[in-house]
Amino acid sequence: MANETGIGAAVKRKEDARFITGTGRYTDDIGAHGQTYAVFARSPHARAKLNGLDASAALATEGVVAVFTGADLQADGIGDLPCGWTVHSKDGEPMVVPAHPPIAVDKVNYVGEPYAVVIGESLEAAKNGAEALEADFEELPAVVDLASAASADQIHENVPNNQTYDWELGDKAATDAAFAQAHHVSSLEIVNNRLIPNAIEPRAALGEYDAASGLYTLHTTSQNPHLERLVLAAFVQIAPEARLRVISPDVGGGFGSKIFVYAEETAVIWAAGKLRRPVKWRAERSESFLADAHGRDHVTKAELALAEDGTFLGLRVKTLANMGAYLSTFASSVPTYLYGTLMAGQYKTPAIYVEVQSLFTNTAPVDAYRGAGRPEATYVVERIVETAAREMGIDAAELRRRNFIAPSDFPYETPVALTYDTGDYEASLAKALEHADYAGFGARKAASEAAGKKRGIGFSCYIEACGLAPSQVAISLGAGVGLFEVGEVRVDVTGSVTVVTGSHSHGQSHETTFAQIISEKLGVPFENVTVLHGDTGRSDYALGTYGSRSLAVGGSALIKAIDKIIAKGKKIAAHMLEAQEEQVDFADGTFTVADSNQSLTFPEVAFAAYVPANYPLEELEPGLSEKAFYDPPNFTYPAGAHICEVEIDPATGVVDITSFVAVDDFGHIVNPMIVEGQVHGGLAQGIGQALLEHGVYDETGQLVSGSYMDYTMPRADDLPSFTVDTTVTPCTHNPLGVKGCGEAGAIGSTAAVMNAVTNALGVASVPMPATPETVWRAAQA
Amino acid sequence: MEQSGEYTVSASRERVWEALNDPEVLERCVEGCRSMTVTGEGEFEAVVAAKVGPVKATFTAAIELQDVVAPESYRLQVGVKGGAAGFAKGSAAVQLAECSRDETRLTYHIEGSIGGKLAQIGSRLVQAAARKMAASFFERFAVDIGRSQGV
Amino acid sequence: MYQFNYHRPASLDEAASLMAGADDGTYLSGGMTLIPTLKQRLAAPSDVIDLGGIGALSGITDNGNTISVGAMTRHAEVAASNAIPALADLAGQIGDAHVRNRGTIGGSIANSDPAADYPAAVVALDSTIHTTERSIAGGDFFQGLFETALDEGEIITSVEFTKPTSAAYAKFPNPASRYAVVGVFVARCGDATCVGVTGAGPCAFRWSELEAELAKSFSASAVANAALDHSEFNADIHASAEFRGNLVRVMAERAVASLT
Amino acid sequence: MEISITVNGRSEALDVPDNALLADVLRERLGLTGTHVGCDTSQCGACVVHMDGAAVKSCTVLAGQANGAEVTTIEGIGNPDNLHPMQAAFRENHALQCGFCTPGMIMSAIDLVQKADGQLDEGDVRDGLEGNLCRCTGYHNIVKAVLAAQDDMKSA
Repeated sequence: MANETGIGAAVKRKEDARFITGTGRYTDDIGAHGQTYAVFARSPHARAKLNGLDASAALATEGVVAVFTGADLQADGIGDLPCGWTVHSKDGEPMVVPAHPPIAVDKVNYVGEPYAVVIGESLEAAKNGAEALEADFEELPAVVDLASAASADQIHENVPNNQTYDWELGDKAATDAAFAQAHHVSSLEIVNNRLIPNAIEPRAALGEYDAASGLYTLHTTSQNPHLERLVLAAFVQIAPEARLRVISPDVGGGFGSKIFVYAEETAVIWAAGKLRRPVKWRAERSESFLADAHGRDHVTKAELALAEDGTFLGLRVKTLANMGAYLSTFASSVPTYLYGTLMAGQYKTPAIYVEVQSLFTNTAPVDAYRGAGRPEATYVVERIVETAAREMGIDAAELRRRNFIAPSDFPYETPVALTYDTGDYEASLAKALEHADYAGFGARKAASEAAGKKRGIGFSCYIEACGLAPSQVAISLGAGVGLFEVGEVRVDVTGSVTVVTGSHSHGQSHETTFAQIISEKLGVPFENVTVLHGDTGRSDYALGTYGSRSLAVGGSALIKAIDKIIAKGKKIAAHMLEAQEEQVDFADGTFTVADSNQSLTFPEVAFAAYVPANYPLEELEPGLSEKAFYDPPNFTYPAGAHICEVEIDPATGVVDITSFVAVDDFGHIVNPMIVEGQVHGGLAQGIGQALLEHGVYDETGQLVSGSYMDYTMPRADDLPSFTVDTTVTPCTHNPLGVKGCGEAGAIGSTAAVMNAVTNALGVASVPMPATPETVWRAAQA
Repeated sequence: MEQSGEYTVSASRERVWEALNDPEVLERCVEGCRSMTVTGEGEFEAVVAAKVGPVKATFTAAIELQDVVAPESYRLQVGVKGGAAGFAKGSAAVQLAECSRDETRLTYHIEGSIGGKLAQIGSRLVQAAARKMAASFFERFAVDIGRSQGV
Repeated sequence: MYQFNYHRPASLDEAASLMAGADDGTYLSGGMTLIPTLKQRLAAPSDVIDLGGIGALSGITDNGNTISVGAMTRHAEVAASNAIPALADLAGQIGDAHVRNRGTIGGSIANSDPAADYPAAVVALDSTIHTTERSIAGGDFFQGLFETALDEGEIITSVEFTKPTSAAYAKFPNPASRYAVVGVFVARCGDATCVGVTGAGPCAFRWSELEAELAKSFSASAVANAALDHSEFNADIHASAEFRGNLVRVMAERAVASLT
Repeated sequence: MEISITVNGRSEALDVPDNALLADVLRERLGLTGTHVGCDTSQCGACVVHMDGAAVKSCTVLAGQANGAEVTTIEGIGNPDNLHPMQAAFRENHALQCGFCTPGMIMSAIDLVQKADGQLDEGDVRDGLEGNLCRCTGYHNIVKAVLAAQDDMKSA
């Protein structure tokens, strides 16, 4: 009998009970007795010297408790916000890192950078105080344009040419040689637009300090509270980890933007200690736009060399990546190891050379946003492949097929440092073509044309490296932290189970899927499993949620802990049943002795472990609680085929997505309902990037798309219903055979949409996002 | 944001030039101007209550006359601080050409930018609002000087 | 928000006297523009005078040849009405459902946002704005960017629209805010056709060149013959002046086509 | 300023500042934190509640404007043992992930269905939800849930 709440079942979510009744508990829903309110004074200038700050009027404002400046934090020994991944330039030198004080000290470098924090008895008082601050700014010319940033004014004293590093990957000589013998070379200039993550819950923090114990507690909207704690302890130096507890309660979406350690929670927890009063901060959306780390923002030139039959010979990519004004927590890794390493895509391109120059500008810091590097890589590869197909007159699906890495090629070592373990790209594409009715496209196009519309179809066969880990690989490439995960299974006396995981759920549904794994493996009723996460006071150190890693790494750690529980349970059962340990089997929640009718239920064994009357105490500790750390040997490689069909109204430039098909290979799936949901959400963000979303700074560095009045979020009426399907090649190296599904939608879809738009218009490229005016202009040409 | 315009003013070029340097005239011609104080040679400070739809804020503007070529041209450099609303800065290059003894052609070219909250949430209105303010100033100026000439 | 005194008068007289007595008062109708502005601290009125308590200002009356829409009538109510279908259609395209449940016709018109929808209908239909002081012809009401013929303290009480023979509104919404990038209202009143355009200029205006062409031949193809100077049109990150010019034409074509 | 409002069937007399917003009164004075605040320009819809039978953005309603009104929040439409059909449909169709937009989305959807008299198709639902942003679901399952709830609400 299949377990109806086990692995593979579309179990309804445990989380929903509270969310649909309004009883979720997000950071801003939590208050502390006697709390004060923090408001950050933010620079209105993109670049300026801060020659002075007169806080006297602010301090005299009714209800203002304190005003703290960057100098106050420095005087208290508060350190800079670090970047956790050291990338080396071509010449072997480590990246150049500018100082990044949480609160600006004598200069500001982007609009929205905090230069003081005002604490008030009420939010209104703190706002009044912030307005009463008199800052003496001396404006300097802002560096905004990425393409010319290297030759613009130097933003940071220690960073010549505004360049943090000039990185390369791949074999330049071999790639040049490949191009020398090419029959055809396609080239493309690409701008990957800046995105603003916009989790619907704005960031928030509540800092508390208990003078009696010296313990700091920070409630905040973090995807990885342990990382937050580590940085606050080791770099910012608030307090040792043991006196610092970070809790991420319900978090309303992250998409990467809540991985990072920001100025605000740093200042809030510090101020709570300073004032010995709780301090609360919640971003207004206008602040989120300015001060959350943004995503993407590349300028790229890509060239693909092909043989006469369409075989890929070489790929050359040169990218400028915008870091914004400072290096955010993982910013350096995004356009390098999460980007350049994916340039092989699903293809056997033998020679690849990637160069990335990462530059500072006077804009908000740019860091990982859903997909992080892999959407950018997919966009480059899949746009240039589609371009080559069109230029060579080869069907776009066929050209891909000719170059796919075949199932027999695995494990496959790419020229850009990855070893793919498994996959079947042809299978996904075939299924997608069928769903998309590719054969019927011509007739649909003709019908559109008859109605004065332009119809196009576009493909994207993406691959990603996720399940982020393995630690040793990441550390050898510059990561400053390990990337393992922890899983703990606490079997209760009565046999119910509490799982504690270091992964954090902010939409991903860990409370459900992790309970399914327990239900499947231990036979414990689904409703008797509780999953705890998001609290450094509860779980061991682990790295949290990003890079589609929760199930592949955190779930695998859980499996290892479950294995330990079963092993110990067998020992206990063997003792109780007076059998040899090797004779005991465990399945469907029951320990049985082979070739006998003797058995014990899982709760019976658990009870015996905690009430050890009949128990081998001399050999075995009492209790039934195990944890395991898991560090995988390789990344996982989800891949898939996305096909987008659009119809364009050439009179207005409006692009209508008439169908979107995504066929993904995530390996084994624990909960297909949840996986589909993850894909839907990713697709919406990828489509949003292609057609709607754009973080726009004007030439003086003002963010002019700084609210929902101008930043176009995908809405229900902007999107179609999606056709989503899967193929399965199980991951070969983790115990669940899972690959991760959180980012795939955002990674694959953007290129498919833009390939469809350019196909419809019959042009080589259209700037992204393909807004109505952009498309209208292209349609006029 | 850039913008140009042209007015024919019924006054001699000398008279127009004088008016363009007269803080009292400037005060009358800036909509919502509460005060215009001379702070130095060719420098003024204006307090302006500006209203664009529901947005209503009192700004302090520092005005400086640069590149003065009497009575032909100058550049009016303006820096505006608007507290919570943000800031604005810009310059208006103004040129006067004699059409006849009592008619002068005034041309202006404005460059400006805004920052802070206004830029962040009001970008859709910036160009239209700037156009309106510039037009309002030069229209009032033309009328004012006409009136003072008894036209 | 800064602090202010909130008032909810029960009559127009009381509202006017509250306004007269306030240092810097502002009327509040639906609040869809004013409240976000206050939240951003972009205005600091001493007194907010909520017209929501004056029952007489709400509701739609069919007078036969005309309809009167009370100033405090919500967009949703107009959208659900049927006396002038094109007006209902326009109201149903304003903002989103929640904006339509709160926003009012009087508030929208008094604000004269360049991208508001109602002004296109006010200038295209034969309309009269009734206020506490007088009646103003719809064509004279909008005077510029956020500028109307209203005097300080004057309150719109109702908007009266003459029923057209037929009419249509075509809108190109701003993809982010759902304001009108461009909206064109075409109204046929007997032989005459009036075309109101919103979103393109500092305030709504009549496109008289198109009206003349449509008088010659009422067809979508007439749009191409009508002169339109877009050089001074609004421009922002969503649409340049040139693109707005194109959209005015396309929306006009679509509105006319739907009436032929 | 004294106001009296009926929230989820319970009348409340409150002394609030003149510049208080309905959303803040609900969250901070009445502890009804299911109503969320996700933006400051009245677009995201996380704060939607029903006021006198219509869905409104409670972050854009002054407390004074709600004086005398009947307000229903997400906490007032059902509980885990007795879910509103819309709540049940959201769960059944996996129409939520992080849950932050969900209360506003559900309140909007209920108003949409109630006003539509059971006639909504997919396009109507998509149009009708344009005032509610969701960053997680891509709306696909929300649309499914609302259509399913429409049937359930008809038969209920």
